[in-house]
Amino acid sequence: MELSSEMKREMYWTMLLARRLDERAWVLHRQGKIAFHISGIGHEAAQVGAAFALRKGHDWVTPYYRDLALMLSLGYSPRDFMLSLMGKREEPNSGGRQMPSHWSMKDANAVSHSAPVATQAPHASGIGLGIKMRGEDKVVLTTIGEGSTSQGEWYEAVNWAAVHKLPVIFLVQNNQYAISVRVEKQMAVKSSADKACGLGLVGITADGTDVFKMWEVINEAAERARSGEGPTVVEARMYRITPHSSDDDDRTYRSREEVEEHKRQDPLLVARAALEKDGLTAQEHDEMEARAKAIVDEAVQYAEQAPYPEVEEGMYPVYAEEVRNG
Amino acid sequence: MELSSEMKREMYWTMLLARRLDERAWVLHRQGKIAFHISGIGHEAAQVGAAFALRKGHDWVTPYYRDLALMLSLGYSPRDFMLSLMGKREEPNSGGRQMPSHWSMKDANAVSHSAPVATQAPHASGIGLGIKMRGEDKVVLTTIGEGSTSQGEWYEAVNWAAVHKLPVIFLVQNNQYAISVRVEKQMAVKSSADKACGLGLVGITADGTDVFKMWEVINEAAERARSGEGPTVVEARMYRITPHSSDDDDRTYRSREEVEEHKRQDPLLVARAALEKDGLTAQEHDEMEARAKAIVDEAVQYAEQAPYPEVEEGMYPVYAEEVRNG
Amino acid sequence: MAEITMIEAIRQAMDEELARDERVFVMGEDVGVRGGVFRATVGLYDKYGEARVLDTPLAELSIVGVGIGAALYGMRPICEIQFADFIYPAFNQIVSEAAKMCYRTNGEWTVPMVIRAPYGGGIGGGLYHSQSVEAFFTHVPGLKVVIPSSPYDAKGLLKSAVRDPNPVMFFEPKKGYRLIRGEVPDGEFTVPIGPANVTREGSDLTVFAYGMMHYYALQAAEKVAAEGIDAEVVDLRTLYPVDKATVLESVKKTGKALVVHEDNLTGGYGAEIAAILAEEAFTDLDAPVRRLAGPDVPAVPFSHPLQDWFMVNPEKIAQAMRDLAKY
Amino acid sequence: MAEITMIEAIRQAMDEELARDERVFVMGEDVGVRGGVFRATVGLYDKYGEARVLDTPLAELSIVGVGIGAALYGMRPICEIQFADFIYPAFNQIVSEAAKMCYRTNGEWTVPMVIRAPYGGGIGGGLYHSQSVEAFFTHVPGLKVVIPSSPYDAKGLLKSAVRDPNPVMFFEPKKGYRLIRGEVPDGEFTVPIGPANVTREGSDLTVFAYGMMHYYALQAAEKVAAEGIDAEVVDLRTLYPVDKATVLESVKKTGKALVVHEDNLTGGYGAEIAAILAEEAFTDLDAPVRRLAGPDVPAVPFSHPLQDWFMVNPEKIAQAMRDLAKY
Ligand SMILES: Cc1ncc(C[n+]2csc(CCOP(=O)(O)OP(=O)(O)O)c2C)c(N)n1
Ligand SMILES: Cc1ncc(C[n+]2csc(CCOP(=O)(O)OP(=O)(O)O)c2C)c(N)n1
Ligand SMILES: [Mg+2]
Ligand SMILES: [Mg+2]
Repeated sequence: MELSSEMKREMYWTMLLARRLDERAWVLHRQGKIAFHISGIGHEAAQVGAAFALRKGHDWVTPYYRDLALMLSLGYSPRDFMLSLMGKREEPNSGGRQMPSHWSMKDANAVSHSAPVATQAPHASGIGLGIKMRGEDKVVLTTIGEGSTSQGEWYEAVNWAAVHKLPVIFLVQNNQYAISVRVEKQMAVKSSADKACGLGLVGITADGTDVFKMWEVINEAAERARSGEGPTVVEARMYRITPHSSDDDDRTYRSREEVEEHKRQDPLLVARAALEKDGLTAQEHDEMEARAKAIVDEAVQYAEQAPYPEVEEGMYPVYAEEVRNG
Repeated sequence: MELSSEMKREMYWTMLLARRLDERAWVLHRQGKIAFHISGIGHEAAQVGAAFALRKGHDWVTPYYRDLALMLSLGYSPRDFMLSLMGKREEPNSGGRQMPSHWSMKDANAVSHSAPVATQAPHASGIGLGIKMRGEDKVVLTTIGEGSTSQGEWYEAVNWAAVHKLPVIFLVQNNQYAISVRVEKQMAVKSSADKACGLGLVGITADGTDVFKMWEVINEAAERARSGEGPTVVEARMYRITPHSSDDDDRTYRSREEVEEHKRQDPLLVARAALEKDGLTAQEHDEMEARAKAIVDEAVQYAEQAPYPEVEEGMYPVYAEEVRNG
Repeated sequence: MAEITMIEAIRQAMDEELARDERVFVMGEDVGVRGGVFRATVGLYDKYGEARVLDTPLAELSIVGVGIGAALYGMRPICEIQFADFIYPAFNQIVSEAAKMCYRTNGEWTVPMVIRAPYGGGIGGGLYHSQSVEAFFTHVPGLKVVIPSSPYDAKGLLKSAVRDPNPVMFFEPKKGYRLIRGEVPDGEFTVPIGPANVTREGSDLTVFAYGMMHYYALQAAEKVAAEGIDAEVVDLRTLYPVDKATVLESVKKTGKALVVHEDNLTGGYGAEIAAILAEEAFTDLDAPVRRLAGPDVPAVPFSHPLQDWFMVNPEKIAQAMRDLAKY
Repeated sequence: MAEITMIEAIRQAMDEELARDERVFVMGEDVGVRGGVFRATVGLYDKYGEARVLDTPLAELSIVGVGIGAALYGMRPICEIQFADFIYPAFNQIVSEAAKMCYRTNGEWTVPMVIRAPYGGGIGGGLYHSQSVEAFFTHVPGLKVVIPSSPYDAKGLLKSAVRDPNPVMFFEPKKGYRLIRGEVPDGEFTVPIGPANVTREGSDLTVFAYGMMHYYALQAAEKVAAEGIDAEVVDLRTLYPVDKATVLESVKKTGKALVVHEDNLTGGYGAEIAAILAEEAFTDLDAPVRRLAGPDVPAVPFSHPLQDWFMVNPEKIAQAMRDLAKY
C-alpha cells in the first residue's frame, strides 16, 4: 500500500494541529490558566504515522499520556483537549476526574490511560486475546515510553502476546529520557526493540521523526498481526524537545545545546520538507497554520467558558450501576 | 581450572545424598509422618554443579524450593532437612515457621526463600549491587524455575543486573513444567537463556543433567562476574521426575511413558557413568549408598525425637528487636 | 437438591456461567488440563476447550492485567489466583486499574471481571499458603469483595459475581472446600451481592463473621446455646461495600457485638465493623465491641502447634462469646 | 536553630545519615542529577556521588526488591517511590519479603531499609498523584509505618528510620513539603519511632490525626478554642505499631474522639483507632467515635471543585469538632 498525497497532507495537518495545541497549552500554563501540561512535542511523527496505519473505529488502542497527536488522529478534538487541560465537566475522558492527557475515547476504541506507567500494556494483550478468541481481524496498538519498558508489567504483556501470538503492536516512543533519567540507565541494549528477541517476537527500530516511515513500519506490523503472525515491538526513536511536564525543569539535567541540536530533527520540519517536495506550497502551509490557529483559539475559548463539574459529581460513578448519562 | 577426581566424587556424593534424602521424604509422606514435600529429584546435577563452582561462605546465594542438593553442597545438613520436613523447633531456616524446603542459612550466605516465585531474583541483584559498591570479588547465584521467569519480577532483576553490570548468575532450572503447565505456554523462545539477548547480557543453555558440565558453565559465569564483566543467565535443562509436590497428581497432565523416558537421563546415572570411567568401583558405590542410608536414618530419627516449637514462639520475632537466641 | 461440597458448588457455578454466556472464560495457573490445584475447574477444559479454559503463564500481574483488557473488550473473564497469598504481584492492576476504571472514565469503560482466590489457614500451608488478604481490598472503592461460607452461597454469589458489571474479588475459604457441605438446588439461582445474612437469630449478642470463621461461629453458637447464651450470627458475605443496615439492626437488638476473622487483628476487616458500631450504634451498645482475630504476626506458621496457636477455632469463638455475654 | 520547610528537613536527614554511615545510600527515580521531582535529594548526588545516590530504572518493584537485597547484604538503603500512588508494583516485595523476612527466618535475616514516598492530595495531582496509601501497610506485621507532620519530626523520625533494624515505610505529606515550616535544631537529634505526640492539651474532646491532617487539626483546634471548645490534639506519627497507651489515655481524659485522615473512610486507618476505642475505652466514651475522612471514591479528582469537595480541610475538621462537642 502507498500513501496518497492527500493522505500525507492529512497526516501533516494532524501533526501541525497537535503541535499548535501543545504549544498553546504551554502558553496557558505560563498565563496561570491551567495547572498542568505534559507535552508531546517531538513525538508527533511516530504517533500520527502509527494512528494512520490503523483502521479507525475498528482497531483498538491503549495509549499513554504523550499521545495527543495520536488521539487527534483517532478523532479526539481540540475542544476535548482544552476541556481536559482545564478540568471542565464536559471533558470526555473522565468528566474532569483525570489529569489532562489521560485519554479515553470509547467510540474510537481508545482505552483509558491511568498514570502508573506500563499498566496499559497488559490491557492491550487482553484486548488482543479477545480479538483472537472472537476470530476478528482487528489489531491493538499500545504505546509507552522507553523508560517504562523497565517495568515488569510491560515484559509480562509482551510475553503473553508472544506466547499466544496475539495481534498486538507494542510501540515504544524512545525520547531518550524518563523525566531526567537517560535510556542507558534503563536498559543495557541499544533499543527497546531488541527486547523482542528475548521474548520470541519481531522487533523493529524505526526513525520516529519520519511520519511516513513510521506509517510503513506500523502498517507492516498490523499486517502481520491481522494475518495471525503475532505481535511486534516497534521502537520509534525521537527526542523529547520539552521538559518532561510543566512541573519539570530540564535545565537541571541537560544542556540547552543538546536540546537545540535535537530541534533540528523536529518531526514537523522533516515532514514539511517531504511534503514540499511533494508540492506543498508556502501559501498552502500558511493556510494550514491559519486554520490551526483558528481551531486552537476557538477550542480555548470554548473550554474557558465551559462549566466545571458540580461537586455532587465527585461522588460517582464508583460502580457501573452509578453511571449517569449527561 | 580442572575438577580433580576427588572433587568429582564429592560432587557425586552430594547428589546421591540429596537423592536419598529426597526419596526418604516421599516415604515419610506416604507414611503420614510429614505433611508436605517438594522434590528436587532430577535437579541434582544442575544444583551441585553450580554450588561447587562457588566459593563457599564467600559468594552468596538466593535459592528456591527445589534446591536441596544445592543447599547440602553449601553445608545444610540432613538433620536440618528432616527437622524442616517435620516443622520442628530446631529447624534452622525458620524455627518451624516456614514450610519445608524454604531454605535460609546465614553462615553460608544463603538467603531465605519465601514461596511467591521470583521474589528472590531482585534480592540477588541487590546483593550484587552491595558487592559492587564495596568493590568485592564475590558473586551471587540465584536460582529459579523456568515457569517463574514469566514473572515481571525476574525480568526487572535481570535488567538491573545488566544495566549495572552486577556480579549475578541467574540460574534457571528448566524442568519442562510449572506444576502442570508446559514451558511452551510460558515463553515463545526455546530457552529462558534466550531472554538474555533482549536484556544485554550473556545467556547460556546447558545440559542440566550433567553435573560436571554445569560446574564448568557456572564457573565461567562466576569468572565473568568477578572480573566485572557482569551477569549471566544460565538455563539448565532437565526433567522434573516427580510430581510437582506431595500435593500434586501428575497423572492428570502427563503420561507415565513420558516420565519413564526421561528417567533414562537421570542425572545420577549420568554422573555415575562418568565416575565409573574415572575409576569408581561398584564396591565404593555400595559404600556410598550405605553411608547415605545411615545418615538419612540418623537424621530421621533425630528429627522425629526433636521437640516442636512452644506455642509462645509463634508470637515473635515480628521485629528485629524481638529476635531471641536459642 | 443435592448435598455438595463448597468446591463442587464453585465448579458448578463456573460451568453454568461458561455454558450460559460465551463471553465468559476462565484463566489462571494450572486451571486447564490439571483442573486447578484445588480441582475447582476440573472437567471444564474438556468441556469448553483450551480457548475458554486457559493455562496462563506463571504471572499474576498479567493474569489480572490481561483479564482487564479482555473485560474492556467485552469478555467476562474469571481469573484464578492460585493462592490469595500470590495476589500481591497483581495489586497494581487491581487497585490502580480494575477498581478505578469506571470512576476515572466517568463510566465510559467498566471492568466486569471476577478474581477468584482461595484464602485462609489451618491447612498446613505455612506463611505463604494460608493468608487472608481481604482487608487490602475492602479499602478500595470500585471493587466488590465477596466471601462465601456455604456451598449455596458460593454458587449463588459466584454466579452473581460473573454477571456483575464491576470487578469482584471472590475469596474462597480453602479449608472449607471439602469440609463444608450443604444443599444446593440443581437449577439456576443466584445470591445477590450486597446483603449480609442473619444465619442464626438470637438475642444476647451478635457474632459477625465470614468464610470459614462464619462456619465456626455457627458451631460456637450451638455450643454456648447449651449454656444458655442465645447468640445471633451474621454472615457478612459481601464485605465491600458493607451491608451497614444489617450490622446495625442486629446490634440494636442484641446490644453486644463480637467480630471474628482469621486475618491479623490490627487493620483487619473487623476494625471497620467495630468502627461503624462505635460511630453509629453508640447508644445501642451494652458492652465493648470485641474483636477475635489472628495475632499480629506476619502469617500462619507451618509447624502444627504454631498453626493451632494462630488459628481462630470454634472453641476460641465460644470463649469470646461467653466473656462478652458476661459483660 | 533555623526555621526550615518539611522538605528541607527531609533532605537534611538524608544528608546527615549519608555522612554518618557509609552503608546508607539513596535510590529511586530521578533522585540523582535531578535531585528528585520534589527536590528532596537536591545536592546529594554532587556530594556523595553516583554510587550512593542512584538513579534507578523506572521500576518500583525492583527499587524495593533490590533494596531488600542490598539490606540483606548489609547496606542501609533509602528507597524513594516518586509518588505513593506508584508503590503498588512493589507491594509484593514489601508485604511478602521485607515485612516477613525477620519472622520467617526466626531473626536470622533482617531488612533494615527505609521506603520514602510522598502521599496525599490537595495539590492538583488528580487520581494518581494524590493517594494516601498508609492503610495498606498498617495491616502488615513486620513493617513500621511513620508519617511526620512537622519539619522537626520529619527530620528526627527519618533519621530514626534509617537507623531502625526493620523496614520502615515513611510517608511524607507532599502538600506540606513547602507549606509546613518549623524550627529544627542544627545538630544531631532523633525522634523515636513508636510514641504518638500530644501536640495540644485539651479537655473537651480529642482529635487524632497525622501528616497534613494533623497540621490542619491544630488550626481547627485554634478556631474552635475561640468558641470555647478545648480540644486535645494527638499527632499519631507512628501509625504502626500504634501507640495504644497514648490514644487510650487521651480519651480517658476527654471522653470524646474524632479521628481524621484524608484517605478514604472505609477500611482506612481511622477504623483501627475507632475499633481500639470501641473495645478498650468503652466506659470512657461519652459520645460516638467520629471519623472524618475522604469520601469512598477511588481517589482525589483533578478538577478543582471536585478536589475541594474531596479534601478534608481545617473548616471541615472544626465543624466535626463542634458537632462532637455538642453531643
Ligand atoms: C509506576 C510509575 N512510576 C513512576 C511514575 C512517574 N513518572 C511519570 S512519567 C515518568 C517517566 C516516563 O518515562 P518514559 O517511559 O521514557 O516516557 P516519557 O515520559 O519519556 O515519554 C515517570 C517516572 C509513574 N507515572 N508511574
Ligand atoms: C507468585 C506465585 N504464584 C504461584 C505460585 C504457586 N506455584 C508454586 S511453584 C509453581 C510452579 C513453578 O514452576 P517453575 O518456575 O517452572 O519451577 P519448578 O517448580 O518447575 O521447579 C507455582 C505455580 C507461587 N508459589 N508463587
Ligand atoms: Mg522517555
Ligand atoms: Mg519448572
